[in-house]
Amino acid sequence: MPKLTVKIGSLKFSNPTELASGILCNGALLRRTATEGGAGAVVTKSLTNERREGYPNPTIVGVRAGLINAIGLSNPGYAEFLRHELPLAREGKVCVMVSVAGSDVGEFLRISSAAEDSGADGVELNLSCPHVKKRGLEMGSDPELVHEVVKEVKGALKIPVHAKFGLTDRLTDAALKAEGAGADAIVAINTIKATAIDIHARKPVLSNIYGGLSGPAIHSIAVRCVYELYEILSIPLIGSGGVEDWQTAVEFLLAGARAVQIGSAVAIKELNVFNKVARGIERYLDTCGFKSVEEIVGCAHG
Amino acid sequence: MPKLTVKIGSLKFSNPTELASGILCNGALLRRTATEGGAGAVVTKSLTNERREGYPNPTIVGVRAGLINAIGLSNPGYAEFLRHELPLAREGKVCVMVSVAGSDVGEFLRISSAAEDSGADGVELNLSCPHVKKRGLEMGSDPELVHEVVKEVKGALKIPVHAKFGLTDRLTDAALKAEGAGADAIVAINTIKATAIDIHARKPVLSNIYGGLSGPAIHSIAVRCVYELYEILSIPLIGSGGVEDWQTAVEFLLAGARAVQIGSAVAIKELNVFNKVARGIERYLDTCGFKSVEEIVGCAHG
Amino acid sequence: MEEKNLEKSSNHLIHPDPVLNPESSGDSKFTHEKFVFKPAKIEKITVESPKVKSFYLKANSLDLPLPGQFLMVWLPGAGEVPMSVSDAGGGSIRITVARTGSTTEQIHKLEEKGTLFVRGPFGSNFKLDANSYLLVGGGYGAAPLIYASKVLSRAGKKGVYAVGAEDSSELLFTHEARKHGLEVYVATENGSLGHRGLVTDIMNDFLRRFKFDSILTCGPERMMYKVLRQGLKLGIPVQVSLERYMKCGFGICGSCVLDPIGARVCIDGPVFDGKLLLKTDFGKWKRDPSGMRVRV
Amino acid sequence: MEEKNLEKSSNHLIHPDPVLNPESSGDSKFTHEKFVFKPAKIEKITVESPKVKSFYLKANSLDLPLPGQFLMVWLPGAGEVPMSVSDAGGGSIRITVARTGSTTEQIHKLEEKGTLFVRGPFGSNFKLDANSYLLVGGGYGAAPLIYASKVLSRAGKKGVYAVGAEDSSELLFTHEARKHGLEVYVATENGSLGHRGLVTDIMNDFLRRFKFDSILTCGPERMMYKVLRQGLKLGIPVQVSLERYMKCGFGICGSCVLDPIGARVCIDGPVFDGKLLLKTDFGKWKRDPSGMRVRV
Ligand SMILES: Cc1cc2nc3c(=O)[nH]c(=O)nc-3n(C[C@H](O)[C@H](O)[C@H](O)COP(=O)(O)OP(=O)(O)OC[C@H]3O[C@@H](n4cnc5c(N)ncnc54)[C@H](O)[C@@H]3O)c2cc1C
Ligand SMILES: Cc1cc2nc3c(=O)[nH]c(=O)nc-3n(C[C@H](O)[C@H](O)[C@H](O)COP(=O)(O)OP(=O)(O)OC[C@H]3O[C@@H](n4cnc5c(N)ncnc54)[C@H](O)[C@@H]3O)c2cc1C
Ligand SMILES: Cc1cc2nc3c(=O)[nH]c(=O)nc-3n(C[C@H](O)[C@H](O)[C@H](O)COP(=O)(O)O)c2cc1C
Ligand SMILES: Cc1cc2nc3c(=O)[nH]c(=O)nc-3n(C[C@H](O)[C@H](O)[C@H](O)COP(=O)(O)O)c2cc1C
Ligand code: FES
Ligand code: FES
Repeated sequence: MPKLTVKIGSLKFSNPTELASGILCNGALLRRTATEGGAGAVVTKSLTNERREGYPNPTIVGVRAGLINAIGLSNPGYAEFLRHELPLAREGKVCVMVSVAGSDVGEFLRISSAAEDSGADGVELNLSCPHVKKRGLEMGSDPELVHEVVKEVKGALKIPVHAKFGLTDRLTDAALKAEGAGADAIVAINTIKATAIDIHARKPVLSNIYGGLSGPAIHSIAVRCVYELYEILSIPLIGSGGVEDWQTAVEFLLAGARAVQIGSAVAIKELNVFNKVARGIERYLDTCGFKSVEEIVGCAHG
Repeated sequence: MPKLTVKIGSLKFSNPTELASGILCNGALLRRTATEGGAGAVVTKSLTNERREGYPNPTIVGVRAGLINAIGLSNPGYAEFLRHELPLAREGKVCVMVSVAGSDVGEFLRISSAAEDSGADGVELNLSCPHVKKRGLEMGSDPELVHEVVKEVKGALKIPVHAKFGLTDRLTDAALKAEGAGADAIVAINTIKATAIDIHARKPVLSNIYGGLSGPAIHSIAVRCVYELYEILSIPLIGSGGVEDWQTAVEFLLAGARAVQIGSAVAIKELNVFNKVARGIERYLDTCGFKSVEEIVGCAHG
Repeated sequence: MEEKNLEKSSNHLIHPDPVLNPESSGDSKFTHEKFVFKPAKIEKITVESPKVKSFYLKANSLDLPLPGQFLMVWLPGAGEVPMSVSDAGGGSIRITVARTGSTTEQIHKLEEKGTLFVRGPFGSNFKLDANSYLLVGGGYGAAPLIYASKVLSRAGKKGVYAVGAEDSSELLFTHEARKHGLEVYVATENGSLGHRGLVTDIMNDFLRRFKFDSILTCGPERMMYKVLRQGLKLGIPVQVSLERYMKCGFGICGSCVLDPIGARVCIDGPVFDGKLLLKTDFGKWKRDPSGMRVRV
Repeated sequence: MEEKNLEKSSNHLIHPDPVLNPESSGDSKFTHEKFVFKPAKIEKITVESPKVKSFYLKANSLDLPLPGQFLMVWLPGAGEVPMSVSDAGGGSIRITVARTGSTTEQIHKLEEKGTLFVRGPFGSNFKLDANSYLLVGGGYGAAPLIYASKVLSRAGKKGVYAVGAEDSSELLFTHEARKHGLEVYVATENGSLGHRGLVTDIMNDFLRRFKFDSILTCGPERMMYKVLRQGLKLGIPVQVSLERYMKCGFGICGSCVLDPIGARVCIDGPVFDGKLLLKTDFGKWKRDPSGMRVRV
């Protein structure tokens, strides 16, 4: 059978599916996503210095082929999370990436270092939350700031650092800067800012009005971003956006991703969607005569 | 029955549905969209100085809840179009907006003036095609350039000028500049740059690789843009993106649009989708006790 | 029960009828449509107690909820909260709302012909295939139990309905339970009706007098913990309906997690097999909206 | 026919059977899925003439095309072109491709077991409810006609199949037409077989000798124009299968417009009622890929 493991820099994912940040946001569920769901790696909820309750309900709503969420980066604060949740997550025996959502370089640095000290396999810098001010897209769309954050964090850490971007005009610039500053991989893309209005209530559904669109609706936009980034970067890419089945995962791989994140599909499919996607990729590789995932990464180019 | 006509500045649309630019791209079909389809206004294909064949096929492909197209602004050149197609389009007896895709201020100005001279009811400046270099998003995401283009065109024309934007980080800035320069309405949004890869062919489907995503997939992003623009602008807004039925149209109206464009739905529904949407809006207004479309414009705010 | 098989085993609690519950098999549980709110006209409001009102919602476009399942209920401007279904049928769904804070207070202000916005039904349901039932409720926990009692009585099954409250005015659905043919026992903390004290005090009493195959319980977590202990001591399976802070209600956010097994109360629950709960923080820890662990 | 009613009247040409053609009623014609290419394995290739090959495609996941409908056929790297279906059934669809330029040349280089990517079927189809048919084809225009002849013969109907070409080696499907029980007449420009000259020359001949209820034609536009004129002169309804430059194939881009009525050849056609065409630029003007009007 074809080889499903993939190397993202020095990290080895047991298969190319990774739980996306913010989904199933605590240690026990991260473990379960690995052991029972079959994820090849998991990312934690994005952590901040302080405890955050997030926005009041409704915080998430369905739309055509997608979800819009404005959870608002709720988390118990990084210290609490790293103490209580990370150890549970690590019992899943796959790479655990700790997602960090700082509002300045110092916050990114503090949380990332603490994550390393607590045994994280790597950190994922969330440079892209579309519905939280100061922690979001403003950051990822400012290539200089991206450079500074990645450089500082890289300088302080031994474990790999992934930079996660959203959809911005300056995505390629920012990703180049992240690569230049030493990022080990780029994750693209986060959710896209969106709004749902209930026509009977005549009000926005989310308490925060704006949220981030995820799911199949954004898939072809995310594939485009990965395709563009693959043309200019040398570090590994991880695709995020609308993976629901092996077909959408393979599309990302062909566009240039070495792994794919799965988020919203957890609401639509059983938890073993990771397993299903991985098995589907395996069958695809086998049928087409490939021996490993790596052989098809970026295959759609040139 | 509630009043379906809407005023977009000095223009009167017979109902709030407008055929989006680039769909059914010639005079006879524009007329038919009005007479048979029931559109309240129509926009022509975006015109350029010279004749353009556009990209080779495939130029359009379906994805989950959407289409990606890279037609490539094919058109016979503005002079030919204004001579042969515009007169036919005007037989539809609804407002005909001529869409203009210049690559510099001069081209915008020349085509817009010619459109006025040929009897267009207004022009729509396409500042946002995501898959044609120099005529696209680069323009709409540069507020200063937007200001210049709109100002020059406004200075030379008596008929109304609409500015159509795509999804960019600087949408609100650019739209404010357009308003400042005298734009009579803002259309939001154009398609979003995307790519589809065929996993069996292991190639991008579109000959141009990149195209623009339209349809339900982008609806909640477009609604967000309209909602944001309504908060800061005073000129009328026209929503574009994913309208397929009266519900999605009403969502735009509540977000702040005075009219909606319909594009991709023409591939999914019969031509009378305009009629159906208009009748649906009418029923909605009636059931909820409103007397006109205008009463619900922006209703979801505050 | 192996924790590895939680996904499968929790499905045991989901109604296996593919018509009633199309999500129970296959690999798509839901479509995105299911997470869109639907307007539900309030057809009737009944006052159940000084603090509790029932709302009969016209909800033809929803799937028929099963006893134990819940809806996410949104009142624009006031918030969204999970609410158990306390009756359903004929295109109408009843929820029973205790006024406990800001959102429920706004809901209580609604009048007939008003509108609530709902999505669901979500979650697992009570398994009702035993023969004789003890239903133990506390406070608004009576809501899912009374719906279960209706289904039980229609199936010709017998049962005892035991509820507790502070004051007799707050005892819910005793009349309706009798109508369903259940024997009713009550306990009030102030002694205004029935046993003075907690409903768990009188449990041993029935457990001695009747032979139950199954216990269903819903109410304050500490109460349910006692019910579970007592039931299991006598070897009677207990199904427990849990409550947790819920952001999504459909299994994606993780805020309703039951540690350390990682069950999601919104989708693996809210109804759990009691034995499973003994391996968990049930009765001890829950999580606040930030995900911080707090004492029950 | 009123131009206002084009949308409705063109539906007459679409097969009314909702099983074969679910698009024929309701207000959704298509879903976005329909515009996704599906891989179709080439099961068999037959050489029909020096310039023409037929490809038998395994296409189980496509709807069954009706005679007159076409597919959009994509060969990655080589382009995408519309192709009529020349036979269909048993999970297999045949297209018949003339080598006329770069894309078709690449297609001709494919071998059995190779793959084409297709979407469709799109467009209107021949109405086959008359009794006796004259089929007039020119060049690869024989493709949709031969599929029609199969359906006609299965329905026990009679017909004449008349085709023309430069040279006898380029006459398509004469054998197959005979197999379908049609009488076959041919014309070659170089006189190598049958009548020396154009197929339209011999038409008056049959029209005098047989009584036809219906004429179907497909081929070069100027040929079809003559067929239409001659048919209508005798009061026989003519169905014409048109060809235009197509970007989308499913009715959104407008590039295939038939002026001045604004019919879209890809969706209102390609099969049109001949009377309607007399009100159009048929035989005179078409459009190039930029949308510029050019002489036929
Ligand atoms: C599965 C389930 C079924 C339930 N069934 C019922 C029932 O049938 N009848 C009944 O009266 N109550 C029921 N509840 C409890 C009910 O959801 C809470 O009592 C209610 O949310 C309290 O809201 P409040 O604003 O009135 O009170 P507060 O305690 O003041 O709430 C403060 C804030 O927290 C939010 N909030 C509080 N609890 C929750 C929660 N569990 N999940 C999400 N948001 C919350 C509120 O919207 C508000 O914004 C159920 C809870 C769950 C989890
Ligand atoms: C409804 C319909 C049914 C057809 N059925 C058949 C058939 O059964 N057999 C057959 O051999 N031919 C058929 N054709 C014609 C066929 O599509 C063209 O001959 C073919 O596209 C020529 O492509 P080429 O590259 O080989 O030639 P060229 O003429 O060199 O084409 C140049 C370029 O234009 C494109 N192109 C040319 N014509 C068209 C067109 N009509 N639409 C879109 N793109 C085009 C080609 O892809 C290429 O990129 C049909 C056409 C239509 C509209
Ligand atoms: C409920 C929810 C919460 C999320 N929280 C975070 C977060 O905390 N940090 C982050 O980087 N991305 C977050 N995301 C984005 C996802 O990680 C992912 O990038 C995005 O949803 C696109 O993938 P999908 O289409 O598979 O969901 C969240 C998404 C959802 C739906
Ligand atoms: C085939 C196609 C061609 C288009 N051509 C143009 C164009 O020439 N100029 C333009 O401004 N927008 C063009 N658009 C964008 C549409 O006008 C519209 O803004 C967009 O499709 C979103 O609306 P929809 O979701 O209703 O399709 C095109 C869209 C499609 C699908
Ligand atoms: S409430 Fe979100 S997973 Fe349960
Ligand atoms: S080919 Fe696009 S409308 Fe016909």
